[in-house]
Amino acid sequence: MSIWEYANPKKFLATSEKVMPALWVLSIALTVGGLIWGFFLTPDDYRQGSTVKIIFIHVPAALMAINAWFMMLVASLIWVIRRHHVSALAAKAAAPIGVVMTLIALITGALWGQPMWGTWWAWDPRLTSFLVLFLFYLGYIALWEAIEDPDTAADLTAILCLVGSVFAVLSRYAVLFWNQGLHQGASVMRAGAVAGDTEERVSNVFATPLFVCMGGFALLFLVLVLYRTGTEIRARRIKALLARERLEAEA
Amino acid sequence: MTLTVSDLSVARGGLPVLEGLSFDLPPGVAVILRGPNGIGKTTLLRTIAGLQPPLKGTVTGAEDQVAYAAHADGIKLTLTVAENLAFWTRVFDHTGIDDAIESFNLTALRDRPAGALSAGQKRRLGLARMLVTGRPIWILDEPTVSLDSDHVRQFSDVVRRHLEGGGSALIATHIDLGLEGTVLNVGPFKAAPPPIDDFDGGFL
Amino acid sequence: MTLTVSDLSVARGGLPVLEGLSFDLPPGVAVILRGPNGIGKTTLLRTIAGLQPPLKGTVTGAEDQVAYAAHADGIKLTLTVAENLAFWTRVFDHTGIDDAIESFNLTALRDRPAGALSAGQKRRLGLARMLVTGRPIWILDEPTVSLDSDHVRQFSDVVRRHLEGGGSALIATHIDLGLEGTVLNVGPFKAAPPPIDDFDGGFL
Amino acid sequence: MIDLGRYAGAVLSAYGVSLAMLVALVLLSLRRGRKVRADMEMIEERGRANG
Amino acid sequence: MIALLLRDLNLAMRAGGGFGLGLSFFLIVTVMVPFAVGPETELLSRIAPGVLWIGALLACLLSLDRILALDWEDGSLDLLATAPLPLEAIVTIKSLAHWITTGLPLVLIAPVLGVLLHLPANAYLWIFVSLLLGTPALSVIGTFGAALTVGLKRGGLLLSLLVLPLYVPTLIFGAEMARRGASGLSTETPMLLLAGISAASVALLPFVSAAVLRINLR
Amino acid sequence: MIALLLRDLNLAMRAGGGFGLGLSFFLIVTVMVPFAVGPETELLSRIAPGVLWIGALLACLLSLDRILALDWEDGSLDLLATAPLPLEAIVTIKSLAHWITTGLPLVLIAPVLGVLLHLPANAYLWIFVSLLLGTPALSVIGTFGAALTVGLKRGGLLLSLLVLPLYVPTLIFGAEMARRGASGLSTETPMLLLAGISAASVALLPFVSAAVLRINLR
Ligand code: HEM
Ligand SMILES: Nc1ncnc2c1ncn2[C@@H]1O[C@H](COP(=O)(O)OP(=O)(O)OP(=O)(O)O)[C@@H](O)[C@H]1O
Ligand SMILES: Nc1ncnc2c1ncn2[C@@H]1O[C@H](COP(=O)(O)OP(=O)(O)OP(=O)(O)O)[C@@H](O)[C@H]1O
Ligand SMILES: [Mg+2]
Ligand SMILES: [Mg+2]
Repeated sequence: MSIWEYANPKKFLATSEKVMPALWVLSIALTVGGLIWGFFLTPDDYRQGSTVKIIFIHVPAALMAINAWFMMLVASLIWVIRRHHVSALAAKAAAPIGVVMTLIALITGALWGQPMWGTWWAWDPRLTSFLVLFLFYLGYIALWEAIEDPDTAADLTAILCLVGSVFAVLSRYAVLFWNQGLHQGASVMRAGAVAGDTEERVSNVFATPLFVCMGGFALLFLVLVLYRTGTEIRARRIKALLARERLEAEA
Repeated sequence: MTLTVSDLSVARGGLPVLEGLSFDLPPGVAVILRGPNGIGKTTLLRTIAGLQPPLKGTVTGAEDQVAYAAHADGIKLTLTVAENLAFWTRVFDHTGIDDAIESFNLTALRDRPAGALSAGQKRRLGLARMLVTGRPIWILDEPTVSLDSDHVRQFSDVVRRHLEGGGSALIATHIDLGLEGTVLNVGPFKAAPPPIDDFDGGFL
Repeated sequence: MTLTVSDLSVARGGLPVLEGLSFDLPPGVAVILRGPNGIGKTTLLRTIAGLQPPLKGTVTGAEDQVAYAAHADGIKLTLTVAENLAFWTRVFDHTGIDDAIESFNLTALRDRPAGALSAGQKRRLGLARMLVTGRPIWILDEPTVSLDSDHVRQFSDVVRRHLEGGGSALIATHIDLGLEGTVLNVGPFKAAPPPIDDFDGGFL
Repeated sequence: MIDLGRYAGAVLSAYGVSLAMLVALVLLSLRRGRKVRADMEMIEERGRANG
Repeated sequence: MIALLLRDLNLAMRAGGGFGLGLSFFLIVTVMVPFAVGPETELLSRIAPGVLWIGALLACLLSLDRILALDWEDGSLDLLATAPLPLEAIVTIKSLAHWITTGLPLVLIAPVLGVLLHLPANAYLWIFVSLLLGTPALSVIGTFGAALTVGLKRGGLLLSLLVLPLYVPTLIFGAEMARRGASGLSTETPMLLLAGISAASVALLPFVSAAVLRINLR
Repeated sequence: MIALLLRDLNLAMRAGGGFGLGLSFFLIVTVMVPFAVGPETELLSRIAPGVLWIGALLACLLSLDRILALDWEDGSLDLLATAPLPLEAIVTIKSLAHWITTGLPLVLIAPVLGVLLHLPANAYLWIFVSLLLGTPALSVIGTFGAALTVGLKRGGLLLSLLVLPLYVPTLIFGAEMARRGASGLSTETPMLLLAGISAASVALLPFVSAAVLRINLR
């Protein structure tokens, strides 16, 4: 029995229906638990004060923002190569989650940066790459929305995702190059430095709740993708059923 | 050179519209497609012209042999009649536009920008394009829209000449062209809706 | 309510195309315009609809009385059939689209986006618009393009009903609609080229 | 209640905004999911009834 | 008239999000500027008000050809011209729809994008006010340009060319107002002038646009 | 293939000047910048290379929807697809025509516009070279975007949204190269990277664009 059986929409719905209740409970428990742990039960950082608590949202969100795109990339590849509809719809379902994660990372980062660096925003390579990622998400979603025919939309967005990934990686290098470029120094706030600084401390008190949060976010992403993919499958079937009714009415 | 369509099913907007079509189009023959609005004639012609993949079945003998004329004419409004035709001549590596211009009575309009033509004149320009492709199989989707009756007759003559020269034509139309040819009514080939419980089929 | 055209000359692209046209269109009557491609039917209809000024002569009784249907349909492809009609209903302060939808056999397509219609279905939607304007004088430019023969008949019935209700219609067409009405062949009114020495006229 | 010091505003708004967005995402997903599921079942029923 | 407004808004939503797209373009232009001129905070914060104004202006500009050209192409405009609505009303409604789908979202998002460009703290209010006063003028002037170019195939670029010079006074006063506000100077004069331009354009230009459209239709 | 190229160039000339318009847009954007950010020489000369790059990029962007949409709308694309030309060739020719009518004139005029922005004297050469290397990538990437959105009514704004993020690496390396040149630093690395991006895009993207077009046509 091959894994591709789950690419059958009906089988996918049946299976995901079975695992989702447990996943919902687990993901919400982990996320809420991790956040409570991080928010109430960890000490303040000696330099960053209470702002260090933001890490429990910021880092998992940032991770998932990247992973969501990666998942979309894989799903797009599967669609292009094996043409399983579920795969294309899963990519579609994941994109809005990715956007929300990206936005959370950006907003929490900005709120963090204000007390730490004295500015909401710096054109640091990492932050900049994230902004570019956000733009890619927007384009991807807009393209899905704009095309009527579902298979055409799946094909085109998949290709956009593949080409976009190449350019996203290129942008990452370009941005690194750009801001190490000639006018360094105006901004002392390099996320790398601050992050590196916290990383040492991450190893003790903060590490465990952070990992719990990461697990929670990852599971939350998973269950949301499963659920939303189910929705997309049904929406797609509605379209087909309505079209079928049309055929019948005309016959 | 015979175009063979066997057991063809075609889909539009993700839904099958016609299924189980089979016919031959040998040289010298015109097949006239008939059927009510919305039955799927345009879809069928696009599939045979290779613009969209068939749902099932095969089309053989079409590759690099067909010239297709759609509802839209592909005319550049800022180019003159002669320039429009000359472009397609070169794309298809053919020679000479004079025959095409005369056949469709465009001589007086030769140097007029296509944007300054009336609806019927534009259509004639679109049809003249078929002659400069040099392709043997013509696929025409409602070619006589906007043509007055004299020009419909003239068009039929051109098609007849094309058939005599060993060409063939597949024409979807709602009016009587006065052409002797096989009439294929596509009405009976309307696709049946897939069974409701067929999740996969209903998905497609 | 009678539309009166007297000694009308119309121009296209700065050149007179038809001149000296006079006719009446009283309620209950259909006038069928005939004439070869490019003679100036579209130009004439646009002038009567008030979209372009006449070169000479007058059109009376048209103001706020005419509904015009051109070669292009003015259909929004992303709106459904019902939404398209509902919009025009509201623009013309009329009520109800159901009659229009039924008359043109669009009931099954009611909630379909207009972009997913075939050529003939779109044209039917364009014609259904005439019914929701509530205007007495219909000006139709080749209304039956792309319609199959059943729907041409259906269209004629709708026009006939409109005439019986006291409306009138001016229709340019190349085919036989099966409508009883005055046929006006515009061929003889073709504008003579202005004399070459008439600098003022030739400048116009 | 724990003392967040002078950074209370930043921390609380970070948590607030993030949680609000997550909850909104989940609720919107659920709402659309329910609606689509109900629609599908209704249409399937209708289809079976008609043939 | 309400019907026309609702239809236009409806169409803007469906056609792949007329709302979102002007906005995203604004966002993208703002993001591109640091890539082009370099990431120095001090430099960026000096040019920020100007960049936001130019970005808003270009986002408006890019969506101008939706105003009339679509209705022209599918023949709706001919049909609307024979409908019982005066052409002046049609043109006004079209400008309004453009402002609602493009101008208004830009005004609302501009302060957020200011963060990316290190806009000085006291400039946020002024950017908001100046755009709020200026964008109606952009929409109305743009409608005039759209009316001028409506018959031309792919008039988009020509449209930009015609409209950009007309945008100059609005841009000058708007950006000047924002810059003065940013440096704590008095903004009264540019604000009055900007408001004047907007009010006058909104009051007068629709008549001109309707006349132009009438000429283009025939 | 030559026929197609000639036709496209011919059309660009006739349709109200495809040549002139990209150029004028570039000119106008450049002229607007001083209005928006204020007239200080020192500031302008600092941002000049960046402004020229952004202007060129936006001028390219605005003309992208001419590449394929016109041929789609009037049905030419369907007919070309059944012609003996492979779609890859068609797409390549279209990119080339876009570059000749838009990219090339921009490259040639950019140094002249530099004067308006007080571009530092040693930057002229670098602006020229960086645009010459970068604009082909802009055209090819733009064609990809145009192919993606070709079926959509008035896809212009969506097109910008899709294409602008893809332009990021080109913009960064191009502008960086020009800025380094302006301040007398070594331009070797960004130049190589820019050339690499251009070469790779020109070599590979036409295949992707042709595939996309094939999907859109069906
Ligand atoms: C808007 C702005 C920001 C964005 C988009 C952003 C993005 C990211 C991303 C993507 C990561 C995860 C990368 C990885 O794990 O490899 C991350 C991690 C992190 N960020 Fe941010 N960040 C932002 C602002 C900030 C600020 C202001 C601070 C703190 C002062 C900060 C501190 C951290 C820390 C401590 C980590 C985890 C350590 C690490 O993984 O290197 N970030 N951020
Ligand atoms: N984009 C689309 N999406 C979904 N369905 C469509 C689309 N375009 C057409 N259809 C439907 O597909 C069917 C076949 O359309 P097609 O254009 O092939 O008909 P046709 O036989 O050419 O009709 P006509 O004589 O009116 O031109 C029609 O029922 C039509 O409503
Ligand atoms: N934009 C234009 N500029 C100049 N001349 C034009 C223009 N459009 C049409 N013409 C010419 O004006 C004349 C009248 O055109 P019109 O469209 O009115 O003809 P028609 O009778 O409607 O023809 P058809 O039956 O083909 O629709 C034609 O000879 C045509 O070539
Ligand atoms: Mg058809
Ligand atoms: Mg006509």
